[in-house]
Amino acid sequence: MAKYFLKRLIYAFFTVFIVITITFFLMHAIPGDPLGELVGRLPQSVQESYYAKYGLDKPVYQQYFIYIQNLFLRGDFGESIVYPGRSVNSIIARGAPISARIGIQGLAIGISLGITLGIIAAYKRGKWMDYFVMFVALFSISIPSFVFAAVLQYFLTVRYQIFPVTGWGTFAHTVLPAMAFGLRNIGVKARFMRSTWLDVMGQDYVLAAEATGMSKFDVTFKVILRNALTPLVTIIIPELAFIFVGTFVLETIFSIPGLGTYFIAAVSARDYPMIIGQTIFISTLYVTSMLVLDFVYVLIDPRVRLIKK
Amino acid sequence: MSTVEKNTSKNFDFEFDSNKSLYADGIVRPSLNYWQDAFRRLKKNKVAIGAGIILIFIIFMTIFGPSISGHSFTQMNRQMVNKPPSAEHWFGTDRMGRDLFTRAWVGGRVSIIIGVVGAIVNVVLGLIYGGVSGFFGGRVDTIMMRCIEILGSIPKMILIILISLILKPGIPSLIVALTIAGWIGTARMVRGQVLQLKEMDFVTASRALGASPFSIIKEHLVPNVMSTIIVLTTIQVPSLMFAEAFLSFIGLGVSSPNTSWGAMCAEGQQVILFYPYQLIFPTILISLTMLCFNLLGDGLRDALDPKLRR
Amino acid sequence: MMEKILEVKDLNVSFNTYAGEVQAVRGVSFDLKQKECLAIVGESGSGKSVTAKAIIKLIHDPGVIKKGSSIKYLGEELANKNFDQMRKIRGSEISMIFQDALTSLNPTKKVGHQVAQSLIIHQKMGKREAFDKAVEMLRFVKIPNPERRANQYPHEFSGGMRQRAMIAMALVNKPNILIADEPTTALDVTIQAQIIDLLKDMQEELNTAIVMITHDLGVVAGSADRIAVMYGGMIVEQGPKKEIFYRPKHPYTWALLNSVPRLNTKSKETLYSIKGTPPDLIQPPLGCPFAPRCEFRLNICNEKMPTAYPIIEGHDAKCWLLDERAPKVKVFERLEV
Amino acid sequence: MSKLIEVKNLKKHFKVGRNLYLKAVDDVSFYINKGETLGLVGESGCGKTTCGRTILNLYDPTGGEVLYHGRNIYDFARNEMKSYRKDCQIIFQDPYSSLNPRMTVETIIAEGLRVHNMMNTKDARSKVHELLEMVGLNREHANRFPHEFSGGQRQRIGIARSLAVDPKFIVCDEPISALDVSIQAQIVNLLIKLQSELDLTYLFIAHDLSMVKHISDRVGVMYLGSIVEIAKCDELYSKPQHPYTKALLSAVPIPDPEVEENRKRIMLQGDVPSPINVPKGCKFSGRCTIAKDKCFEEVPVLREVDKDHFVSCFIDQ
Amino acid sequence: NQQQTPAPAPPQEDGNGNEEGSGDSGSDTDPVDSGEVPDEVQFFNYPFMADPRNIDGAMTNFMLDLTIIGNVHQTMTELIFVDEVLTMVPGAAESWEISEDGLVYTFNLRDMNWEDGQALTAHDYALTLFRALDPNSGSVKAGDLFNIENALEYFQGNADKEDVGIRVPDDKTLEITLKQVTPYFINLTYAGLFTPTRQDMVDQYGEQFGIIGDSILASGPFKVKEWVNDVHLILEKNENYWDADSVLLETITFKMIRDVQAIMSELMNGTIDRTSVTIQEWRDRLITTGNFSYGDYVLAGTYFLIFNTDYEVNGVKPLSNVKVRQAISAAIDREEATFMLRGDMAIPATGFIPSTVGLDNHNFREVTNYNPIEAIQARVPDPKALLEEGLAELGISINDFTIEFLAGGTTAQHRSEAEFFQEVLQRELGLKLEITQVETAVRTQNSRAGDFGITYSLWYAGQNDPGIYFNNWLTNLETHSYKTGYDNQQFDEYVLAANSTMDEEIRRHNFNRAEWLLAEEDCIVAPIYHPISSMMTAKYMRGFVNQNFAPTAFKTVYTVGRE
Ligand SMILES: Nc1ncnc2c1ncn2[C@@H]1O[C@H](COP(=O)(O)OP(=O)(O)OP(=O)(O)O)[C@@H](O)[C@H]1O
Ligand SMILES: Nc1ncnc2c1ncn2[C@@H]1O[C@H](COP(=O)(O)OP(=O)(O)OP(=O)(O)O)[C@@H](O)[C@H]1O
Ligand SMILES: [Mg+2]
Ligand SMILES: [Mg+2]
Repeated sequence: MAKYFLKRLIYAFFTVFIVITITFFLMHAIPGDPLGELVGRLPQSVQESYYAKYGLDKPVYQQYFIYIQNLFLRGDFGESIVYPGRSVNSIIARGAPISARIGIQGLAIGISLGITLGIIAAYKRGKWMDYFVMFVALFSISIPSFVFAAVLQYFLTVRYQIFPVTGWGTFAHTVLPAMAFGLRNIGVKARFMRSTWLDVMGQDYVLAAEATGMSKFDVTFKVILRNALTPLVTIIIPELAFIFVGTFVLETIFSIPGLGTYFIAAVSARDYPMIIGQTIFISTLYVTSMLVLDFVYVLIDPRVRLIKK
Repeated sequence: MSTVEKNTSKNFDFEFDSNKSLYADGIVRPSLNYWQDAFRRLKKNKVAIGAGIILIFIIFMTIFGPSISGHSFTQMNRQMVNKPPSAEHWFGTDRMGRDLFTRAWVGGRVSIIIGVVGAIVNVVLGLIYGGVSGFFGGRVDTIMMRCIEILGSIPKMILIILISLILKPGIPSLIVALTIAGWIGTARMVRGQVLQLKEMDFVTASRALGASPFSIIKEHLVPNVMSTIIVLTTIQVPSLMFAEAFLSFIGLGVSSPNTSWGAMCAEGQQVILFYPYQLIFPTILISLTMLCFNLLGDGLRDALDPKLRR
Repeated sequence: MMEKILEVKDLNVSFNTYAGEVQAVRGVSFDLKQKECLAIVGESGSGKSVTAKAIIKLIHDPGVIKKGSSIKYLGEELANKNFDQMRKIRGSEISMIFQDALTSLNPTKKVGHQVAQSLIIHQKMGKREAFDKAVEMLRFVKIPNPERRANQYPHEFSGGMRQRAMIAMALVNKPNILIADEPTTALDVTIQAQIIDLLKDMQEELNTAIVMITHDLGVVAGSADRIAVMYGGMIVEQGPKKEIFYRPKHPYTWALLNSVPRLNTKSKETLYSIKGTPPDLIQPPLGCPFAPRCEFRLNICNEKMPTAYPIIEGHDAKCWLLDERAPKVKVFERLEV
Repeated sequence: MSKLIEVKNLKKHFKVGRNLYLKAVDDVSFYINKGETLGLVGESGCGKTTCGRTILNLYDPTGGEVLYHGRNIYDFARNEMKSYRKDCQIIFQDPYSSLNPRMTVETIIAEGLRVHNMMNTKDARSKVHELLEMVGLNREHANRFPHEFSGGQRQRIGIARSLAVDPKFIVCDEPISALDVSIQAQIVNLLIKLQSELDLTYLFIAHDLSMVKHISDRVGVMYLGSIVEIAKCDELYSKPQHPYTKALLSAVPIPDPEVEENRKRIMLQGDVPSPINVPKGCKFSGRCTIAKDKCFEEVPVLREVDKDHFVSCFIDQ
Repeated sequence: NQQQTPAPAPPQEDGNGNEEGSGDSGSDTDPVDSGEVPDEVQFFNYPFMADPRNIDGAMTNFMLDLTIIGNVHQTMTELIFVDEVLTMVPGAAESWEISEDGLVYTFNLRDMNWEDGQALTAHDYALTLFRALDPNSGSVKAGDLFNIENALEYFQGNADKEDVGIRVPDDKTLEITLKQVTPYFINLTYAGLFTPTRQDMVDQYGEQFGIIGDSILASGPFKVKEWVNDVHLILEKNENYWDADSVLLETITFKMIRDVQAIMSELMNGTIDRTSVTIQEWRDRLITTGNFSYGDYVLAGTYFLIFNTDYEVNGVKPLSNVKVRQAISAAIDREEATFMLRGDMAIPATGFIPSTVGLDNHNFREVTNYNPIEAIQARVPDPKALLEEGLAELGISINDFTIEFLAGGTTAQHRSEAEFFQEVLQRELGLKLEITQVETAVRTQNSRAGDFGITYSLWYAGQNDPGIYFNNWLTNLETHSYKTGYDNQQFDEYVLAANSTMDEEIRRHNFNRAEWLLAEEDCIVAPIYHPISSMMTAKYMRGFVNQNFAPTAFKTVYTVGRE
């Protein structure tokens, strides 16, 4: 087991390494210049000193080696070009928890409501309630998030001043973005849960459990839920990785100081260290989540054995 | 083996049935081919058919809609700036006095093309990649899956943005950008299916008959992953349209003078308070289309589900 | 005469599906006496499993037990009981073993806990105590190493052990009736013999009456007391074991008995075979369900459902051939009509 | 009688982990004469299917050889292999997964004809019709799809498919176990009829011993990848030698109450061990009621105890 | 020798709440009524669209940063409207002198203290300048100072610190020696470069100096209380400010709000108190609430088209012909463009130099009395005919080519602009444009490389001087913001002549000629409109003073009757 995970860990490490390499060169291949806007109108000599400051005067492969060196020897993601003096590490360390907070709250809304609706729909299969829930679910999937967020903002902050428009710090600030984040999730999770639930409900062991005289409550929560959770967990864990990087749309509309805006802004400003730093962050999270998933599988589904006997 | 006594009864009811053909040996179901049968099942699904009809209508409108209104989608009109829907301009006009009805359908063209073509590209790529990986298995599979894993761990948004920047802006490059990340899921799914199908007895039978790998792929594997693929395609269309809308929101969508529903939503979102109709119409169209594609996809999934019915 | 502990009368079960109403069970009636083993045999899809589930009312949407069906357990009408009342009976008075032991065990729960489950429910036992009892029960059904096995998950069991675990689960509360739905079908002959043996022991030691469902006549020959033959959702013939084997009255029973080779039949001799396929239960034939495939079909068979003709006490069959107006038919050397 | 197929020391090991092999077929030898049926019985997982498929070169063997007309098929050149493929066919257990649900019956049956370029489309069609009638279906069924047929009918389609290429030898891999009792007889009758009409040779795999006895000329009993006993049918059933065979025969349920009531069963303890960790010595020793010390140490070899009756057991030695 | 002056380069070019406008009148808030009683609690909330980057006058070029710097530091001088005339008034310098030859500037500092009570000296001001010139700091501001004696040499490592013309004869005197007459130089003194920096703080914080709140030591009316990145930056009153008595505000909160709609919503909700509005619908709606006083200011900026004479398509250079360029410029109805693209939030262009830019204490447009747009439209009554003529000279027909139009960026506004010109040129001239819409980072690169046919741009005046507008079109420049291939000795002479004298008459004449060449005769640019910003201020706010071309200072602000 330990050996298996060690092996996976090494694979994961290589995956991230290759991702870094690909992104690094891909990024330098695209047009655009991180300093263009900043120093474009400055004398040549000033420009040069600026490029030199960020090591951008060297050939790309050299920049790559320097970067890799700093990364592996000191865990240093470098310094942002757009925000001079700020280390990418610190920006991530500050922004990721904020993004994650919105993500977790949104996911919590999405998962709890989605699961509930999905289960209701499954039990009422073929009835109007089922159709209604599924229609709502589909509808929630079909609205672009920026439209929904804008409408939400308009009604709950401008029209009825229930929540602050933007800002960060209190719980009230997180409500709207989490709602907007959760909405789509409700639909996705409800649909997923419904089909999984129906699947499990049709299994013989559910009938067998009932035949032992279990109550409806126990059958629902101890047998069906337990078994329906496995597939759910497998789709949620990778999602958990991505909540740390936030969503650009919501973070822009609600001015949340998370990572999402930084990410898109970094890409469009060609803030190389920021882009790579965040890419590493995201892919590490993703790869880790896959590892965790494997681990969780073993925990929640006894049928899964990592090594055949 | 058996002896039957001469029938002595005068009662007709109790005479042996002279019709010796045993009709139960016949087949109860009418003869329909697989697709006809699937279509028959699909037809019973009112919701899916409804969704299909709406989609056909929308597609029809994206083709002919712009010419119905009598306005060009780029024509500006100083006198008609930001006018709400009227008999002249059914969806109203935008900030430059352009007819939104016309623009909506022109934008629909782009959105739908991106959605449909993107989904097809996704599926074709995924089919080929996943098919090869699954069919050959072993080393090839391991390596190919590793590659996918790496591609999958590069943040999707980075890939999309990078690709849309490397290529010259335009619809084709948008499609490439949007599909670069999307086909991975398809490939994984196809691979899974192929791995499963490969072990099916009819493939073994084909091998026992001496069929070549190529003909096995062509005759057995491809047709059998087809239904999954069709469903997947319909489900991917909306997600691609969504991604395009997002790109439009961050300003990387289609380039002018072309527009798309996503771009129109992004513009409308800016003036939601003042001219809500500028947001409402494209939003309704985009949502309706997504809804219909999803519903159709669900319907197709049910209809095409190759549950080897017993 | 022993007491009847189960009386099923005119049981009708239907499923409302996409394609139409599947009349899976149509007017099934039978009795079960104490300590008796009733075997229900019949073709796949003939309604055996549905009948079994209907006894403890485990028919779920889209299935319904039709009005007018009566299931009397020790004189009590089960058909009118609600879920909670039924719950008290399930697993304690009447237990059931399902067709496929792999899919009938909860994959995410340790076998010991699954066995202990109905003890906790019905005897209000503590978890620990119930688990210990479950281990005992596993030992009783001859699972080697029960202490260790109780802590394993179903997928770690072999097919035979799973089936035994299912039996243990069904028997912990010493039920009066055990319904065993094809308990041996998926198993190898040597394992099958072990299970049949086990069931017989149970019957002896715990005084359990068994309803055994199978399509293997060999299994029936060894273990049943009485046999009910089902076809197309109906019991077409039922009677004591030897009556059914040696004096069958229904052409379907004849066919069934003759289509299997015995170790003593001649090699490569043509076996008796039933042509055609079973009826579609969405639109079951007007008359006898077997008529379309019956070699001795009379004209009336196509139109009218035969009633049960009593042969001797406890043996009856639904076949027009038994009517006095019908021609006499003589089949096979070994069997007389 | 000439030996059509001769299997010599055939081995098929599946790799299931690092240095971990599942010995599905482990040193199996037997032969099948032309025109005869060899039955192969044994518990689930003992390697019957693997054995059949390896003989058809659907699996690459780990060792040993299969002689067809006296020549090792694993040495065949490409074209020879192709004609071997034509001569040797297989019928599957599961009538549902063995037919491609997206193909018409005609395309399914004619697949072999296409693969081997045996005839043009028109001739192929009449051949398909002929085959359909031969297996008891009718020509109208040619344009239908598998899902429109019942299990028994599907099994007939599978048989027609294998017959299309005029095979000499067919591996019948449990062709009846998925079918209803009432349908089984139809298929068995059909197989017997075809054998006599077309002079076919069968390897008939099953675990229903009564059926095997009914159809086979000789029967081999497999246990954990090895053949433990092989003999003429009547001989095996009347005078079984190996304790496993005995137990197996004693466990076969017989649909006759009186016989059943008076039978004495040999009850085997426990289950078949996993083929990954086979017990030392005789593989059956762990469940054998009469095992001696030697059985736990040494591996018995197949030896001829009577004419054409081979047993691998130390008993009576 | 090249002269380049920094443009303020606001990151959001249409000042959505970020910039203070350069208006024509002193204050947009209600006149101070002496009878009013200021509120007990004094605070002010103001939006920013992004996080400040660097609160260090030596380093930054960004409007956001400069606004903060202007409020936490005392600039050398201040520029404010005095009786509706933009006037430089004393800041840190109680007085200053410029030598006869215009080369030596002497500033006499007042007695002031740092936030922590330490005395402020001329060394602190010199340090900022030296830090800007330090080649290792990579400051974008260095170029501004290259006209100082030996500054360039120092920057390049060829001169010692002592040789540079920045000297501190005593603690209260700063003396700057230029190597040539530089008319705009005095304009630098009211901006970031002429703010103080203290050596010990730089030493203590190193790389982090100016980047975290703690490292910022105030010399101005406010000091940094808290800076939470991307959330807000809070200033509070600096009690050690020399003029602390006249400062009423206790706190200023700069809120980071990324979305324009959100800024407007917050203004509506009263969670911010003032912002610049450039969206007409919002302006009108905010006015109707009656809660705001407002003033519309024509900003010191010009939106204009730029033609690339080197642009080649199908082997010809359509824009190399001046008639083609003139036809295009003349074909565009400035009224229509203004209305379509900006509504009331712009005025049609009156020239290339914005209408609010001054030339030595006079309005440039007024003193030159020249409107290149009217001139070109009068000169070209039939643009289509002129276009044909030009094309005929080139030997091509209008259907032979499309011109690449490089849009200003990727926002919806940029999209509309591009679509407008595409439609108008098609309509008026039958000329086809192909729009390239790329991100700003790419766009900047493309325009610098001359990779466009026509592009649309905005320049804001960083200083109250026309000079900087023309530099880009000088021939022998190492770097062009827009590479157009324009090459006219005459133009170079005009611009250089104007830039190297303090004589107003000569400057006026030469600038006028340069503008004439650029916007009419050679028609390299086609000015379209000047943007308007509407300052919306909550009714209870008082005391805003407009400081054109300099970051807004809030030291005179207070509230009356805030609820
Ligand atoms: N949930 C259901 N929905 C619809 N039809 C059903 C359902 N369950 C059973 N049926 C139908 O009821 C009929 C009887 O089924 P049942 O399971 O009782 O057959 P069986 O005799 O147990 O067969 P087998 O030997 O294959 O287990 C079948 O035709 C089946 O299709
Ligand atoms: N492709 C494979 N990879 C790994 N193991 C395999 C493979 N195919 C078969 N096996 C294993 O080989 C052993 C023999 O399998 P085989 O299918 O030949 O048994 P069988 O006798 O046909 O069983 P059954 O009666 O269940 O069909 C089993 O343990 C099986 O799990
Ligand atoms: Mg059943
Ligand atoms: Mg097998």
